[in-house]
Amino acid sequence: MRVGVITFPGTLDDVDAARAVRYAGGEAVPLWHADRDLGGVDAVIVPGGFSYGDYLRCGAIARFAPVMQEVVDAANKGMPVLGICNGFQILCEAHLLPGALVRNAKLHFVCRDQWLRVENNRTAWSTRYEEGAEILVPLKSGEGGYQADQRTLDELEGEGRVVFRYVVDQHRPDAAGGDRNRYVGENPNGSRNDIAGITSANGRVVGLMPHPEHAIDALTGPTDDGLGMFLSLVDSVVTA
Amino acid sequence: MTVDTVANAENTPDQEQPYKELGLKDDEYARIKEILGRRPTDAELAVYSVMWSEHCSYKSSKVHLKYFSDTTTDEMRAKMLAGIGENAGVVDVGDGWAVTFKAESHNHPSYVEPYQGAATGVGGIVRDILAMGARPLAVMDPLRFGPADAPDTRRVLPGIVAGVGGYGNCLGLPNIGGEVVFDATYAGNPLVNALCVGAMRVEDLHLAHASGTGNKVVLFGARTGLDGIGGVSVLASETFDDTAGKRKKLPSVQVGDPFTEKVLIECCLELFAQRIVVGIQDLGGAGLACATSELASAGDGGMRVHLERVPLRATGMTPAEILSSESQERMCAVVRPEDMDAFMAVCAKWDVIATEIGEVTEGDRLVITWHDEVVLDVPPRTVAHEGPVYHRPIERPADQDALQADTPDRLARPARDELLELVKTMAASPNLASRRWVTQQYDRYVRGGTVLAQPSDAGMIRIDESTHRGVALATDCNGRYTRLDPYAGARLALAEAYRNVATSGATPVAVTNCLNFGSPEDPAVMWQFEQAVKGLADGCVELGIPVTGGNVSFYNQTGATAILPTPVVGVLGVIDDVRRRIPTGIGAEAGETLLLLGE
Amino acid sequence: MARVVVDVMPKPEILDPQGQAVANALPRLGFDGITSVRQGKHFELEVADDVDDATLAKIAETFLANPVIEDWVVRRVEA
Amino acid sequence: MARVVVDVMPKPEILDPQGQAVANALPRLGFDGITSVRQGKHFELEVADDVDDATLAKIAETFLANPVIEDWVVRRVEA
Ligand SMILES: Nc1ncnc2c1ncn2[C@@H]1O[C@H](COP(=O)(O)OP(=O)(O)O)[C@@H](O)[C@H]1O
Repeated sequence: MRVGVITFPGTLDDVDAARAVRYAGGEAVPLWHADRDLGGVDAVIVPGGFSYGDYLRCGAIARFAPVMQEVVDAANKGMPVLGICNGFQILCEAHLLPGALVRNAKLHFVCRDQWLRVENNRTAWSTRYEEGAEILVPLKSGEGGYQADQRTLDELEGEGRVVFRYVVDQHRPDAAGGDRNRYVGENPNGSRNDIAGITSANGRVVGLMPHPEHAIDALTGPTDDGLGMFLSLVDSVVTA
Repeated sequence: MTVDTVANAENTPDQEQPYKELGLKDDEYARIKEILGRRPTDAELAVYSVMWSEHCSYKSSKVHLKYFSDTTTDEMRAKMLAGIGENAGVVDVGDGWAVTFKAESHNHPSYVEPYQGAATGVGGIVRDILAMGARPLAVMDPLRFGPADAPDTRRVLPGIVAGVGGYGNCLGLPNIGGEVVFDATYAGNPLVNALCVGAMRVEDLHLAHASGTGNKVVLFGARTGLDGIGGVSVLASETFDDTAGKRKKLPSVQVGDPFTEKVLIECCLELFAQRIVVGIQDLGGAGLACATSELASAGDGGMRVHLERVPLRATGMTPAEILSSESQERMCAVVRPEDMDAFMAVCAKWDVIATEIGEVTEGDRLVITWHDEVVLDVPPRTVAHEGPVYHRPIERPADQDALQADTPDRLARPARDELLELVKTMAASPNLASRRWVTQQYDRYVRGGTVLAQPSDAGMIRIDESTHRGVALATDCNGRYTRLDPYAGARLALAEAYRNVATSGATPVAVTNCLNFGSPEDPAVMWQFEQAVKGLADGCVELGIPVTGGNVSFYNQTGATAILPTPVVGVLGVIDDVRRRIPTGIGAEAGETLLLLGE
Repeated sequence: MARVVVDVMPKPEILDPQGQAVANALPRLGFDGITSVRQGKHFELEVADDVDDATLAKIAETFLANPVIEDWVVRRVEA
Repeated sequence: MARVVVDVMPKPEILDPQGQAVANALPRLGFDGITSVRQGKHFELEVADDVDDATLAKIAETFLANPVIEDWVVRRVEA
């Protein structure tokens, strides 16, 4: 199980993505933005960071890197691809995923531990979770608000292609019927429909703003809830 | 453009020069003339004036800082690989690892342009750590602001926080702690101190020096522009040729480009790994003037620099401007000729502009030419290491006794039924309220090594994934205590940072500082400074850990009012297995026993 | 050499938090009568004379703007 | 109601990392002949008819632009 991890100039979370692959029992293969082939990997991760400084628009310049042409071709043939944060933005810019990510509604960069609900456990990257499960992983981004036109949103919702959703403030009864009044915060960035991550029509390409690769070990992350995504991948390629 | 050459300076000994506008005193200018045996050229004047500034020469603090070295015993020095005088202190933390850390201030630029000032403050300290040969691992940001409800704080605070975050987040350096303190004396003079910590294998330690005749001097990173040329613009007006266009050469604010710095970091680390760097220096405060003179001064030869080769961003820049430009994201390296191809290849891989601008020469002169004409010819030590030294007058402030006599005893004690209200008021006060508005703008997870960050007492970073060895860091300072008693205040800052590191489970091993004070020309401020240095140094002796470096920032005042004396102290600790960290907080399990240690 | 300006604006139906923040702040600063603010990007390019309008449109469409969320306008201006 | 445009640009002598990133990327994308790019902000305001030019200038100067590092231009446009 060889998983390519792309490094663009300005990529930051490539070491973390590679570590997560290793924790899940895979082999991480470094890929460079200027590479013109994927070295025979079974899957690709486009990690977080600030590729090319994100100066024009997040992901706008990275999308044109030579390696991305290969990723688009491979994805179109069914290779699992995961875009995290800046990687999600790049996949949207490259039209592998619909929609776009815009400046957080409150205009500030937000780094916080974020509860997500798993809405779809049938993608290449989410089979290890139960549907409806809630996981806690870091979110850290300044332009994480998912936006798409209504038709696209309806299509995503209709086809069950929202994979992760931010869990927002709610009151719910606890076991004794009381109000547990759990505080988990508001939508962190103004994303439409509280969307945190989506998938392609075939469920092979997934993009999300939060960082599962920072939640693989409770020593350095809030939980190890994120590891499930990488284990799912290893499962999916083994069974495929 | 006519350029003031050495030959020209010899022929026009009586030409008036704007040395006062450049901040030089009469006797300092006289001393430059004496060193050179003639009047300085424009370029020389620019270089001496920036390098002999308080910020670069430590002319008012030097005599006091010596107390740190004088009191450091061999035992305290045992683990220290580099100390005061180098770009940053370095300590051996075991298992073949060395850790380097340093704090620096960027106070005034952050007041003028909060976002960019704070951003470039982070950028500068990170390059200091990089120049030691280390991979930068984390940053911290002790901050001081005017009252939370003051109108200017609304301008300054959000910009500074966004700047610290914007730059650090983009570099991929987790922010593992800092401080946010409000006090009226910081209105009009906020403090932005930035600390960076990095790690390397002991054998990879790089010191800034230029040696080996024939070795090449390479400038790499961003292009040089008119950023922060400050007072040097007064030199431009006379020499600027009208026909080249009438651009007004205003000193401009430095704007950070964190992407360029991130790439520069990776490029440098690859160069270090290939062992093709003989000496390296970051370009900070005084730009090329500082980098070339410091490299040459610390080396065993001279240096020749061809200034017209420097890649520029602005047109019509004079040699003096190029030498004193504070453009960010640049480094200067000394490279053996046979390694030049490999060096350039690494830079090309990372798309980093690299230019051979000179070479190490025999002899002991720093010679800088502009299209083959000599515009600077100086003994580099006189620029970098033998600047003026002042014994400023010191006087205990007249109001100090009254201040100390005014104890809390005169305040009413709250009645029992007022306590709850009091606690609520305190919890909601700006100096005690949650810092989340600030800390959630900082990435604390990037690179997966952060073991402790906010809201912990100390930040902790894993430096070795296989052994779990790590370091912890805390910064502290209470300016109000220090104002009451600078000696005790500095000791208390040290003790607090030491405790914060110790309670995380790490063993404190070394100290850095960022000494923020008012004007050194005020004897009362100099007294505070002297007392604080003594207190900190004596405290270090008692605890048995050395001060490995630091930074002095004077002239922090609004009009005649100095800020509270603010000697920010940073303590570094070592932990051989970060899995044994002690998180902040109590009450993980029912039935825990609460113990109070100490008196 | 020609001078070209490209303005890129969030589409009307897309939330514009930056413009909104400006609009909300203005009355607080004592500026009344501003009923709406939208914030976008402004590019100034120096281009060789042989760069035609179709190329400029392509640069705007594929690169400077993201047509999913943004509209763009290209203008040649006097130097 | 009047339509007002404010363009805010980094001052010429100030580093413009954004414009530079765009300029560096263009040749890689196969677009040649663009010799310089500067990137700034573009604001579109709807303002009441009684808001005069002096007020608009003040809004641009004190709020939309940061005069330490940016220049600005205000234009009234046809609606
Ligand atoms: N400017 C800052 N940058 C990063 N972290 C900060 C900053 N200010 C405060 N923190 C962090 O927030 C937490 C709480 O800070 P503070 O209230 O000052 O703690 P304490 O009073 O215990 O020293 C600490 O972990 C501290 O490191």
